[in-house]
Amino acid sequence: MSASTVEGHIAKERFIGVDLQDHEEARGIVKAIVRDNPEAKVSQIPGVIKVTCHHQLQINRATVEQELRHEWDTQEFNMSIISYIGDIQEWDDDHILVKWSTD
Amino acid sequence: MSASTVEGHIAKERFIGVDLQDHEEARGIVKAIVRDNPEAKVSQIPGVIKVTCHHQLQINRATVEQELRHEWDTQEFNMSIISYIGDIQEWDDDHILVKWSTD
Amino acid sequence: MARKLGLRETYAAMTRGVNWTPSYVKEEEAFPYHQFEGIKIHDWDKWEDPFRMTVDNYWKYQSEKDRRLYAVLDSFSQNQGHLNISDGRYLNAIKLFLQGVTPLEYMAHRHFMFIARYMPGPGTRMAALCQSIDELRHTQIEIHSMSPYNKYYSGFHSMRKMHDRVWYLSVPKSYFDDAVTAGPFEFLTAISFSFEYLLTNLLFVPFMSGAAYNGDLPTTTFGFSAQSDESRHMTLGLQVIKFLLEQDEANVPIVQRWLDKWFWRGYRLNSLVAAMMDYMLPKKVMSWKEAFELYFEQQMLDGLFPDLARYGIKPPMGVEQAIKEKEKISHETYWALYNFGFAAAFNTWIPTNSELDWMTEKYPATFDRYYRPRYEKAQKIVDENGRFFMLGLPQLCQVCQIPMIFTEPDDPGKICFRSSTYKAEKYHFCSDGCKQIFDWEPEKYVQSWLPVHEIYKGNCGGPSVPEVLDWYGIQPGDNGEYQGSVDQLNWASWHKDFAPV
Amino acid sequence: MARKLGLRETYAAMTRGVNWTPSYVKEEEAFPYHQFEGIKIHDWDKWEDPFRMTVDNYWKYQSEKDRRLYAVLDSFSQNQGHLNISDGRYLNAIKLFLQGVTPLEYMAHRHFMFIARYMPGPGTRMAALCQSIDELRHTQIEIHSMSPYNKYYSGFHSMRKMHDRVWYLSVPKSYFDDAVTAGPFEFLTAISFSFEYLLTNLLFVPFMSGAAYNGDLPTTTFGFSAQSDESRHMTLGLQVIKFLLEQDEANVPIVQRWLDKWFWRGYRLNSLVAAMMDYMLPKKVMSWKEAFELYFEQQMLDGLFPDLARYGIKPPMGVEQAIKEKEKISHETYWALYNFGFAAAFNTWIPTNSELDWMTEKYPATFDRYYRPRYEKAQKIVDENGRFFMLGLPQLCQVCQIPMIFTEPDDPGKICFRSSTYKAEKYHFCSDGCKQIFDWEPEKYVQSWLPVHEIYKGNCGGPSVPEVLDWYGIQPGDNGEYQGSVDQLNWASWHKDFAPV
Repeated sequence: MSASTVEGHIAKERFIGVDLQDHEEARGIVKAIVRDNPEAKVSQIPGVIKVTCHHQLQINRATVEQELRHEWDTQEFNMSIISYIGDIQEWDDDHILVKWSTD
Repeated sequence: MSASTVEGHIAKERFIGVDLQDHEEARGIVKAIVRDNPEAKVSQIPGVIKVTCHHQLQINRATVEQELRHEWDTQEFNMSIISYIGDIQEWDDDHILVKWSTD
Repeated sequence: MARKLGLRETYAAMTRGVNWTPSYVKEEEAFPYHQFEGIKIHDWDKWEDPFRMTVDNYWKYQSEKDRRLYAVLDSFSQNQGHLNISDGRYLNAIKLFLQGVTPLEYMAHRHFMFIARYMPGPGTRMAALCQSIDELRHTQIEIHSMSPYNKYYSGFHSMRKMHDRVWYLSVPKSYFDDAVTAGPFEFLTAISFSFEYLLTNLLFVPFMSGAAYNGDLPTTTFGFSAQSDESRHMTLGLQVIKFLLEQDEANVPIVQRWLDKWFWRGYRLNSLVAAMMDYMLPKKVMSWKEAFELYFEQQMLDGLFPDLARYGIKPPMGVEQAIKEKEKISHETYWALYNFGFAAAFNTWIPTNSELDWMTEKYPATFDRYYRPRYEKAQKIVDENGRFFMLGLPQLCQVCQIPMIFTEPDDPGKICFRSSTYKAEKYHFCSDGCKQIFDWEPEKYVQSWLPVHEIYKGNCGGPSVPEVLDWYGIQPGDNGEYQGSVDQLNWASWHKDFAPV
Repeated sequence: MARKLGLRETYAAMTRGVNWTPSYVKEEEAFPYHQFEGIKIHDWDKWEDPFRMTVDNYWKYQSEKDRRLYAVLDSFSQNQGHLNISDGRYLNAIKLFLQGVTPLEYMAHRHFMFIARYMPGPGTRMAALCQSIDELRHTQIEIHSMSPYNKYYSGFHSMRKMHDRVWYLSVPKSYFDDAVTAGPFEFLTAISFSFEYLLTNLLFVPFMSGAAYNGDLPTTTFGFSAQSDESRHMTLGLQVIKFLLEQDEANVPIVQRWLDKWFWRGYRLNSLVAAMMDYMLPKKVMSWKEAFELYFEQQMLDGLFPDLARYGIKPPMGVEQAIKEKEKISHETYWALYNFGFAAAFNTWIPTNSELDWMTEKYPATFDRYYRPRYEKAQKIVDENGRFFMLGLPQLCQVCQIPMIFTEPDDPGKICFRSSTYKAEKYHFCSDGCKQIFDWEPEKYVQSWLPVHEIYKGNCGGPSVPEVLDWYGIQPGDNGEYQGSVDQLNWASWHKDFAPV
């Protein structure tokens, strides 16, 4: 049984994404995500910024540093993240990659 | 002309004191002041705790440390003070003393 | 100068490099608890932790999170921020959170410390150790964050006692007690996967966003501070499932049954969250139904489950029923809280007309037909005779411990009753899901501490309502109707000088 | 291991131990500005700084203050905290602060840097250096703290331009321009003593407490963060006065005249604070009169001046008049702001009935007789014909630059006019104090940039009101009546879904 056959459930397009705090540093990270993932969609509920993509979402240290105008350690992402959708497939010194394992 | 002869002004009893932020650490400092200066009077307006005495007000590191239950550098008083009335006559590693020069 | 190690290498050095094989004792003496559930692990080194959190980073970021939080708390109480929330009613959601969730954080702290000691894999141990410390931090920051309200509002004073005694709090308590009395892999599936990955967004994201929207800085700040840790916990949850499924095919049916059980148990627990979202936030962020569709149906069913399908894992038992219930569960739960509100340590009230209209808009298929008439009738009773309560004691589900308030999946007009007989004794359930869970492990659930039974057995302070409330630790003002309560009267008097909008 | 130096020794080592006597240039070439005012200093080492702030402590505590502030600001905007202030009207006080005070912080930063370079005493230089950095920090944190409001409310967008151009802002601007164009000792007497010690509590303590009471976390937080620095600045102010008085008896009459001048100038500047306290805070902490009695009469007249009497210093000129005016000044100032509100970069309004009652209670001797009838009449005009403004341009005092709005000290029914003739030109003043200040230095004050004169001279964008407002940088919605303004309409629509109290 695949998810789409669950009774009463209407399957929609699959996405991955990150939910971030709506604060100063996170807003810079969101700008960087949007630059590096042109299909990224940004939405908001109070206090939370949600960024979603359909296939993968990559966060690049270099782009974040350009947006924040200071050095940024990828581990600092811990100060902004609230939740995520998908599987964190990579998190090294330069990149964070969120995607599902099957596409 | 002494202050008390200013026309239209009714002189009241002279006091010295400190105005502190109404936050966690300052509340501990206030407790220490009250312990060490039995005549201290504590009053409050939103956000501000005012402690006054008639002759002198002494803050002792040792008492503050007992109240806060951790080490306290007298220079940390900078994180709590809003204003003061009087003359800071001493501020060393162990004590802060506020009083007027004439009594 | 030596090259600085990268994140990947530092993490590997810490979790694998400093691990050792015990030589003074046998492996199974050092780690005696990970085999009795039938789970087969062949290579612990296959465990991955994408967060790659190292000890130095852990201290650094956690202390920074705490520093920020305490700066905000100080500022909030200095500004008498409690006066600036949207409405006094709002805090009842926070009372429910403090009474119901905070003690679970502490239980999580304790049991993750057990996992951190007893799992043979060093990566798993490190993740569990961090989580254990996180959960202790969460307990502390929740207590610190909510304590500014305790000075001014009722219901915040005895959360530990209440958690162990009050009827509706046995719902979260029994959930966690069930998990910590299971084996370590089931515990991880229950808490790390089912709760932290599958369902946590339903609790925390709308809850914290609701706090933000209703002006509750302390809750927002501890909430988001905790959520950044939860992201790490989600990763542990997803990792444990994938690890179990990849290690041995024989693990698949075991994991499937755990998923079936813990999805349903977690989902039932969330009915309190549903009531809170739809009824207890004066300014509403989204309806339970919208949250369920986004965070569960879209993110989990459409997102996660196709990834698990390749291992042979199916969406959990009861998911079809949960989908049907999204139109009903918040209304049925709040109605019960309203009716039995004399025995709750928070206040309840009839929604305002504009709130009823909001629910009509959000629940077009059910609200006007089934639920709105109840509240309009309740209002009429209040207007004519004052507030009423159901003073009898409700029958509880043997598994989820919620009163029998839920209706048949396809008929919102008919209460759903299920039962099983075990050793000549009959047991009652609110749903097929709870019945199934019982039938899988009847020996466990016949031992349930059911609040209503315990009252009848004389274990809760005495036979009368005042005696039970006293034993619960409920003080006058904590319970009952909000309108005219101590909190409402205080709120009105504190705001009477406020400028008109 | 060497004994760690105590606070006293560390401070001495830093301020005295690392000082040196110039040898490549003469002392008077290195420090050319401290003698022309006639002040005599014999021993700079007698300078004391009780705070004993050293560089390492300075960085440590200042960065901690900033960290706390920015955590609160982040949290505030994440929570849409602007919706939780007491009322939209409140922010007009903050607009006035940002436009009027923040640019003064920057001017203070610049001039204390000058003092830090040019005073011969190393203790004085260190204190001035810290204060200069503080003032830059204050400029920055004020801009950062108020910027969350700029997204949602009018009047926050062009404070630098407005400060240099708008009529009522020439009151604070001219005060500071007067100080920085004086000699260094007069500057320190003006800013460090008269403003920071004598009068600062009147501005900052009730203002910040008002911010706390009205739910404005950013202002409270930057305010108290700045105030802890101000305490150090007060010490510099008191120290400079005692130092000058102790160094040479010939300094006494010079200092006395500065005190006379700068008390009166600072007091006149505070009339804007008086209006703000009594009229612009929806939730009021204390009246101007109460603040003046506590912070000036009790703390300064009864507290400080007996200490200065032993040097031969008397309470400053005009103090009797200020005491008489405590019953009047807020009402006369706000009435002018209300009447000329079309040309202000904030909104004005008629106080609500309960606010009028509050003022009746706080000002029994004057309010019902002189001021309440004005507002009741204004309300009648609004009800019948809509809002009125005085569209003419008022005459300004040549010294304080406030319109001629103040009444005779002993007759609240009669406007006070004073004048002097200098080089065959007649100059006008609001009070004996301002006239006296002019008469002492007419060459200085004939150069005053008076906003009304400059409009008539054609230097302010053009002859019509819209041209002047445009040149001021005032955009529609910034100015005029609050009821029905963009801010008020937005506020009402943002709060329409709020739960009823």
